[in-house]
This record gives sequence, C-alpha cells and structure tokens, in this order.
Amino acid sequence: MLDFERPIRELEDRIAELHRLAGESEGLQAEISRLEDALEAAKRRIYTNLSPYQRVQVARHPERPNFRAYRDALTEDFYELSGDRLYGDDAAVRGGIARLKHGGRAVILLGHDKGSDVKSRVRGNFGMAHPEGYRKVRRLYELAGRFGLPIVALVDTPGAFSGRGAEERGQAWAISGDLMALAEVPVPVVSLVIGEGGSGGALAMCLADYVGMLENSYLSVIAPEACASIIFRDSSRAEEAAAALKLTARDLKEHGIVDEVLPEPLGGAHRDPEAVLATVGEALERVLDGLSGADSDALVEARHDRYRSIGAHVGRPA
Amino acid sequence: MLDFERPIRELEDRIAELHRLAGESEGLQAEISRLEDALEAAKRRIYTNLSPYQRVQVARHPERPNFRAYRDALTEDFYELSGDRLYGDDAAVRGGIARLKHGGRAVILLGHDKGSDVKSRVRGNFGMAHPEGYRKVRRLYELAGRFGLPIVALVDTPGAFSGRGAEERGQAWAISGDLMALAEVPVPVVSLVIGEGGSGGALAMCLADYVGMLENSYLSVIAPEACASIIFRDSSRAEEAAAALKLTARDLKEHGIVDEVLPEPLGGAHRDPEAVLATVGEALERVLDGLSGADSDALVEARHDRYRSIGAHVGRPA
Amino acid sequence: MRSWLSKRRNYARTVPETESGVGQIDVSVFTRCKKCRQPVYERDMRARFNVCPNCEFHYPLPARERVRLLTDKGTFEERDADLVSGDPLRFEGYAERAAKARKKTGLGDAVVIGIGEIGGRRAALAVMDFDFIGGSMGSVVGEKVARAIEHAREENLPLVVVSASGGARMFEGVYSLMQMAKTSVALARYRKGSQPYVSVLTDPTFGGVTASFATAADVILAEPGARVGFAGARVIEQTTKEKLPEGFQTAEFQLEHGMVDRIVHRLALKADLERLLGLLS
Amino acid sequence: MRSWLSKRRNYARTVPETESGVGQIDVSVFTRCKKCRQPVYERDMRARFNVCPNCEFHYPLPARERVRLLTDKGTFEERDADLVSGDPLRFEGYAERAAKARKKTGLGDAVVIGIGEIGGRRAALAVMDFDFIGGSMGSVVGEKVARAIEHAREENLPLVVVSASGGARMFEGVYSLMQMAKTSVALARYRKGSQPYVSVLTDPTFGGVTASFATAADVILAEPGARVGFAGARVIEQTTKEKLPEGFQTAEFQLEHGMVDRIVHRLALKADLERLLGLLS
Ligand SMILES: [Zn+2]
Ligand SMILES: [Zn+2]
Repeated sequence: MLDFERPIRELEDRIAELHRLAGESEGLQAEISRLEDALEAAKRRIYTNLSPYQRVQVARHPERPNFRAYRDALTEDFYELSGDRLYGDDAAVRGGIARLKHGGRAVILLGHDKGSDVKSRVRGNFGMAHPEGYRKVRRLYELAGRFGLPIVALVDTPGAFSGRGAEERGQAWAISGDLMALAEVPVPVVSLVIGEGGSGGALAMCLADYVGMLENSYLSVIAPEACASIIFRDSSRAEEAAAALKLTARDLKEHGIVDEVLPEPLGGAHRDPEAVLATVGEALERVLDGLSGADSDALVEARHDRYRSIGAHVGRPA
Repeated sequence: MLDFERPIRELEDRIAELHRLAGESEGLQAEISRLEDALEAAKRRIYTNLSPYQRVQVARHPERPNFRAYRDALTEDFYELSGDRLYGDDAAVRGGIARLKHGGRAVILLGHDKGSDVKSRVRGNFGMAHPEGYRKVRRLYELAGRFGLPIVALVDTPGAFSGRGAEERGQAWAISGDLMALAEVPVPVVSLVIGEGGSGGALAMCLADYVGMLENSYLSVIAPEACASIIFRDSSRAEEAAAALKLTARDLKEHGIVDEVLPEPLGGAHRDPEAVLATVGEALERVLDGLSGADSDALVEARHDRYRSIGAHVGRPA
Repeated sequence: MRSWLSKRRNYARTVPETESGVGQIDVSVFTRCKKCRQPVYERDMRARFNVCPNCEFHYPLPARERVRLLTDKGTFEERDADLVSGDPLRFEGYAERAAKARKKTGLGDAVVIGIGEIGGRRAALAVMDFDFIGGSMGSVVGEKVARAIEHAREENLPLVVVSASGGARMFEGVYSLMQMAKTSVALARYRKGSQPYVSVLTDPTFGGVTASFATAADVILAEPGARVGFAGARVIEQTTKEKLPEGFQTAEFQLEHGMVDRIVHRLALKADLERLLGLLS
Repeated sequence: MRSWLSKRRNYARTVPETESGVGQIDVSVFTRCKKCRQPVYERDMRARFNVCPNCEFHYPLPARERVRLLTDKGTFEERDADLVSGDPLRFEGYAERAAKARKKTGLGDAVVIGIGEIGGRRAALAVMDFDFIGGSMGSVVGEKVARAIEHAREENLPLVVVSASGGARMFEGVYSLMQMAKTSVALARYRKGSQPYVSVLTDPTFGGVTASFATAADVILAEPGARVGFAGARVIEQTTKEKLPEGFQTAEFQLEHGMVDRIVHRLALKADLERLLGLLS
C-alpha cells in the first residue's frame, strides 16, 4: 500500500469490520452505506488528483502489471530470443518474435523485465539493463529490420544501471548503439511506457514512430530523488523535483514529446490489470494498423524529423 | 639456428677459424676458398630443398620479419586504431589506416602482431587472437567498407587461441563474423601470408580477392604437430604430417588456393629482411593497382565465385 | 552404450514408422545409459530418437533420423546425394577411411541436404552426421551446405542447418579450411534476402563448422547438454593447464554467455521450428 | 587551481596569439598544480592550453581555446552562435543559472560550433565547454551538435566533435533526454555519406553525451587521464557499495577495454587530427 492510499485502506477496513459485526442484523446498514459513499468519494478525490510524485510511486508499484503480464496477455505466441552473441544474456531485458492477439500481427516484442517474484526481480536487476542487454536489444532491432517486422517496445526501467561491470563493458557505447539502430531501422517502431521510463535506459527503447504512455507511467531524464539531491541538495524534496521535471504522461503529451496518454483504472493499473491490458492491446493494434504499409524510407525520414525538431532553444536578440 | 642449418653454421665457423689462423699468411687461402665453395654449395643444397616441415620452421623463425617490420618499412604513416568497442583491445592483432610508400595509397592495414621482444610477444599472445581481436578486425573491415579503403591483411598466426576466456567470449562466433564481413565488404581485400597461416585464425584474414604467400610461409587447417598426434597418433611424425597437409606456398599455388608465391632470399626472409620487404612492397603496389577501380559489386561477386568453387568433391557413379 | 551406438543401424524403430531404410528391431535388447547408468530398452531409446527415457540425455542422432524427426512425413526430397569426396591431397589412409564411413553410415559424406516441409512449410535443410568421420567438414560437407543455402535462395525458402561436427577434416588439409570460406560467401548472398536462417547446434559441434556457418545464423538453437565451441575442452586443458568448470561449453553455458537463443529438447525441436517459421512467414 | 580556473578569462595568453577575446596577462601570477602540487606560471599553463608543464595533467579547456588549438589560424567561422536556451519547464532557478553561465563564459551555451580548417582541410567542428553548467546537454547543445552534423553533411565535410560534459541538463528534464535522440537521428543521416566522424573525449565526459553522439563515431580519441563513462564513479560507489579500482573510467582504462582508438596528448591533438583527415581525404 502506498502512503497516500491509507485513508482508502482505513475506510475499507472499517467497512469490513462493520460487515462482520452487523451479521444478519439491519442495524448497521445505514452506517455501512455511509462509509461506502465516503470510500468512493475518497478514492475519486485521491486518485484523480495524484501528484506527479504519487504517480511515480504508482508507476513503481510492485503489483503493477509489467512486461510479463503484457507478454502473456497480448500475444498468441512469444518466441523468445536470447543473447548478444558477444558476452551474455541479460535477464533485465527480454525480447523475441511474437504474434499479437489483437490483429494477429507478427512483431518483435521486447521490454524491460522487472520479474514476478524476488528471485526473478533480482535476476533481472529490477529492470536495469547491463551492456549485454542493450546489445541483445540491438540484435533484435536488426532482426526486425531484416525480417520486416514492426518493433514493439515496452518500457519499464528505473534507468541504466550504475555498476562497475556495466561501465567496464561500455554501457554508454551500448546505449548509443541502440539509438543509432533505432534511428535507421526501416520498420515501424512503437514504444509504450508501461511503468518507469528512467533516463537513457528507457530512451534506448523509445526512439520511435509512436510513443504512448500509460496514465501513471513516467518518463524522465533522472529519478526525482536523484534530481532533488543534486539540484536542491536534499533528496527529501523528491516531490518537488518530480513536479519540476514534468515527467508525467500528461505533461509529456502537452509538451508534444509523446503521442498519447493511455488511461488507467481509478487507482492505477494494479487495481484492474485486465482493463489496462485490454487498453494497451487495442492501442497497439490501432497504432500498428496506422503504421503498416508505410514506405520504410518515409518512416525513417519521419522518425528523423520527429526527434530532430524536439528542443527549446531560441535565437538570442543580437 | 634451425637444426637443418647446422652444416652451414659449421662451415661458417671453420672458415672464420681459418681466417683467424691464417692472419696475413697466404698458406691457408686455398683451403679457405675450398670451404667457401663448399659453403655456397651446402646453402644451395639445403635451402633450395627445404622440406615442408623445414619451411614451417623457417616460417616460425624468431628473427623472421613480422607485422611490425612490414608496417614500419612499407608505410609512410600508420594511424593505429584500437578496440572492439565491446570488451577489450587485443594486442595479438593490430590495424589502422596506413599510407603505403609504394604507390602512396591509403589502405586499412592489419595483421597478427607476434611482437619484437619477450614482453611484446607475450602481450600479443604470440600472434594468437582472442575474440576481442577478431571483433576489432571486423570493425576495421567495416570502416574500410565505409571509407572505400582497400584492406591489406598480413597473416602470421599459429592459429586461434585455445583458452577458456576465448571460448567464454565466443571465439567461434567472432571468427565467423569476420568471414561474413569479408564476404560482403565492397572494397579490394588483399591478404599476404608472411609467416604462419594457422587454421581459422588465419582464414579470418584471408578470405580475399588476392592471396599471396611468401615462399617459406605456410597455410594449414591445423599445425603439423597436432595433425600428427591426431592422425598418426604420434606428434613426432610432424615432418610427415607437414608433407601430407600440402601446406607450403608452392603446394597451395599448385592447388589453385593462392594466387602467388613471393620469393624469399636463400635461407629465408630473416637472412635478408630488406629484400623481402621490398618484394612485398612491390607486390602490394602491383596487386592494388590491379584491383583499384574495380566495381565493388563485381569485386564481391568475384570473391564469392572464387571461394564458392574451392573443393574436391565428385559425383558418385550411380 | 557404445554397443548400440555402433550397432544402432542394425535396429529398426517401432514407432513412429521410419523412413531411414533400416531393418527389424529385436525388442528384447536393452542397454545401459552411459549417463544415468539405468537399463533402457533399445526400442524406447529408438522411439525417442536416441534421447534416454530415464535421464533425457541426448545421444548423437543419425542424419536420416534427424530428417525424419524434423520433416513432415513423406515431404523430404534429398538433393545432391551422389556427392562423395575426392582425395585432393592423396592423404595416407583417407580413401579407405572415407569408404569405410560411407559403408558404415550409408551416406555419401557427413551431411544430408534437401527440401522438406516443416509443419506444412517448405524449407531447405542440411543435417550433419557425427558418425561420418566425426562429422568433419571436408569438400563435400562444404559443397552440400553451400548448395543447401543456394537451394533456399533460389526457391526463396527458410534455411535450417543442424550441425554435429568435430571440426575440419584434416585429410583434406587446406581444402577443408576453405570450406569455411565457401559456406560464408554462400551465406552472405542468402542473407541479402529476407528468409530466416536457423542453426541447430547438437552434441558435439566444434572447430571450423562452429567458426563459420553454424554461428552465422539469425536464430541459433541448441540441444540440451550439447557441447559447442571452437577448441575442445581437452585441447584447452592441455594448452593452458587450466581446469575447466563443470558444464564448460555446454548449450546451457553458451546460452548464459549470450551465444545461443534457445535450448530445445530434441523431441520438441520440430514444434519449435514450426513456431518460428510460422512467425516469420 | 580553482583560483585560476575561475579567473581564467581575466588572463590573456602570450603565445600563440589568441582568437578568444581576452585581456592582458599578469606574467608574474603563478599558481599551484592541484595534481603535482608544483608551482606553475599562469602564463606557461596558458601557453600550453591548460596542460601542466610539470606533470602534463590536462585541465579543462574553454571551448574557444579548444577551437584555437585545433583550427588553422583565422579559418574558423562560428555558426549558430546566437542560440540560447529557453526554459521549457520553467524550472526553478534555471533562467538565473543559465544567465550567469552565459556571463561567466561569454558563450550562448555549452557548445561552440562552426567550420574551420585543420591542416588546410575544412571540417565541421563542435566543441563543448565544461564551464557552462558542467557542459550539460540541453536543447541548445543538442540543437547545435545536430546543426554541426548537418553543416558537415551539407558541405560533405569531416566532422569533429570534442566532448566535455557532466551529462544531461536536468533543468530541461525530458527535453534534455531527447537531445540524445535528436543527435542520433542527425548522425544516422550523416553516416550514410562516407565522410569520417571523429569524436574527441575530454575530462570529464559522462551521461547522455557519452551515451549518444560522443561514442557513435568512426574514430574515438581521448585525452590522457580523461574520465569517460555513463555513470560517475561516486554514484557507482554509492549504488553498489563497491570500491572502484585506481584509474577507473580514465582514457587509459577505456583504451584497455576497447572503447577508444587512441589516447592523444592535447598538444599533439591537432597534428593527430591532421594525419587522420589526411589519410581519409
Ligand atoms: Zn539416461
Ligand atoms: Zn602538474
């Protein structure tokens, strides 16, 4: 449970309590329904006004549907491919050839895998890739180009990993390689930020023809906590930093960085996974339909123009 | 000194001895000139009839001019490039952009570096590359293609390295990658076997439009010693194995595997390095002149046809 | 185990019906699995394509059995079966060795190629046979693999190559080495198209085969426990005097090191290929 | 050291003649090298482009000084000098911070771009300045680097980019992140041509700059001792509680790990670039 959800949880507990006491008797029904109204009101009040930092917390929610949920729900078949052919296979990112249920299209599906239990979370380094992961992803981008399959990337990472091995094996070089590959790949590239979109680790999967974000996901150049400690010299000011960074889906849509905000159920994806999975499945089909049949040169050129034009620079009055 | 050179060395010693004894006196001149004739005869007899295994020994001679000698003698400028951008920089192979003295052409020059002293020999693993080396070479092949520079490869390796790290990092995958790159690179590829041409380690540098071999160099699928111990179950039969493998420059020319045998001075390259360096420099210029201006598609197609047609298979009478 | 491995062609299999011309089976014969040391009926081993019913150890599988395992019944048309090796170097003992291998295996050389259907999809197939001089690559293996690649290219088909090889065929010297180049130039042309190349690595695959076509694939599969590498473990230990870790060079090791895509049980291999080809067609 | 690093623009250099509009030098002033702790004359430090005459330690070099170091005298035409950053997120304190940086450095932002000659050969040049908010990459750095790439492409020239950056400019949030994508798409187009892109890594180069254009080059040079990486050593030690080895992330470390082609002393850099461009032209 997240802090700001406490009032809701308390109401839920009291209602359960009263139900127990009431048993068959009618005596407490009035009170119960009063509390139930209060509960609904509280939910709407809290969840519809989530602050940016609260959304970050929702995006990080351990029960939030992650890559595995989408992979299992949205594909008829997922044929996983492994390895960078160079050094290792990084469990933090997974990918392969998939057939989507919605529309039945074959695609290269990949994403950050935060795992489903302690063991797999640790194995996947909580979705933080090593160079092996970025290089596996690059291999998948190249296979997509070779086979003419659209790329669907599900972004959900706290960011690139800060570790010795990652630096020794050229993390920066590997991320740069992914960006160059995405800038050139002659097939549709569709990115969906389903949870955390942390820095370069996320960008290596969202230089795309379409970028969608779930309502409570975020995309940021840096984690709010880190930003607070660097800019405000006080990591406890993460709330402020999150707001200042304009990292929510809505902010990014307003700034024209992403194409679409995909709605989540009240309280976040984890409160009704099926609903989110359906939303994403339909969005994917719609977007892929829109991009299919596009001339590959035109696609790459449009991708170029899209990113080439992002920036907030102004000519200085002479 | 190699075993079979002993008679020569003995004559040389005796002549020197007599010169010392003789001093100014004329007394021993007759004997001296007799021995000098014998020496010339011995040299011609021994060196013109080197057995295949003796040539292998000459090819391995520690004073034989190696990559460094050619690099220094044949180039006006050698701009070395390093690293595979993935894991490391392998000192067993070196390469870069070079301007050749003969003809003044800019090329990508690379080769196995056996080093010049104990330290550099060990550092270069005696010319046996690790996966990092094959991947650095691949990077150079790709740069050559990108810049339209001819590739000049100087082959001098006992073979691929049999080691744990080399296997852990995918030596076979790395060699295969070099072969695929050479099969596709749209620039002239010129290979010269200057010493040892050991197995896959050598082949990764000689899938070429022109393959020349120095008279006493060898190119073999396996070292004669290893072949003897496997096929004859007796490593002391290396002499036999060397003969059976048909690994000398002349054999390979006869079998149409290589294009040219470049002559060495009597006794081998190490007895007159300048002569060999000049021979190679002129051959390079001639060959590059011949290949320059060729259409790149035609080049790649001819390279395909050349290797596609190598084989000794026959249809079985039905 | 050796017993039946060597005698294996004296037995037919009961189910499923065979396409590899072999005789009747003595259902009573059993042997001991060299891996789990349990007694196993030849018949069961045969029915499971040489995978131990008890410990799932994957024993070498003859090329024609592999073809039967992978292709839809009755769809495989073998190509270029008549090719046999010359003896370019007149290498002492090679001619006899080759003749014996042909007799023993009933094959022209260490690879069988052709076109067949896998789950109703046509594909070019090349399958190596370790029993033929250790699956070593000489001129014929190189030529037939190159032709399989070209059949795939000409008919615009997916390419599946199943490798099993001790490496180069020393008897053919540099001709053997050059087969690495030959198959590479053929593959380079094939890869200009957009049909997939799937490589299947089986126990053991080493040397020139691993260092050329077997690893130049879009997708690389390996059988459980298959040892795959360039230099063999014994050679490495002799060279470096280093003790190698448990499981060195196994398929599982290679997966962990990023070198293969998937490890697939032999009895699931056909289904796995059908999935992959289906997704890519 | 700080003393003169911050005051550096109050000094002119004696030799060679400067192109960066700065005033007179007080030849008597000296300082202590923070590396070797020896006293050094400002003037000598200046004449050697901020390389210690005693221990050869490479101190940060202002962008205009770098341009003077690399280009033939009088040949550099600056481009797009008028670009300054907007404040897309209205980020608390950014406007002031940027104004102060502009005042301090005399630059519009953390990069100077233009066309100049290097040994008589024209090349597009982009040089970052660590003194401008830690060389952080915001919209202007991304835009100007992209324009430098485009100038090189339009005029078919070699491209030389000298990086010095602490990483992303947090004040611009996701706009900063997206400059990695912007420079990458520009580079992808440039690389369709056959002109070389040379990246020069100087101390320090980290974060989004290293993870985009700075490492996507044909040839990568680095200055001796320059620290280059994605995450900084302090962050890594905080995250992993691991003690990092001596020399971690230095140019020498990166060379050993295969990430850079050459380590080039600052005073030899121009000659090195002239050699390379000469070989490739
Ligand atoms: Zn068993
Ligand atoms: Zn100093």
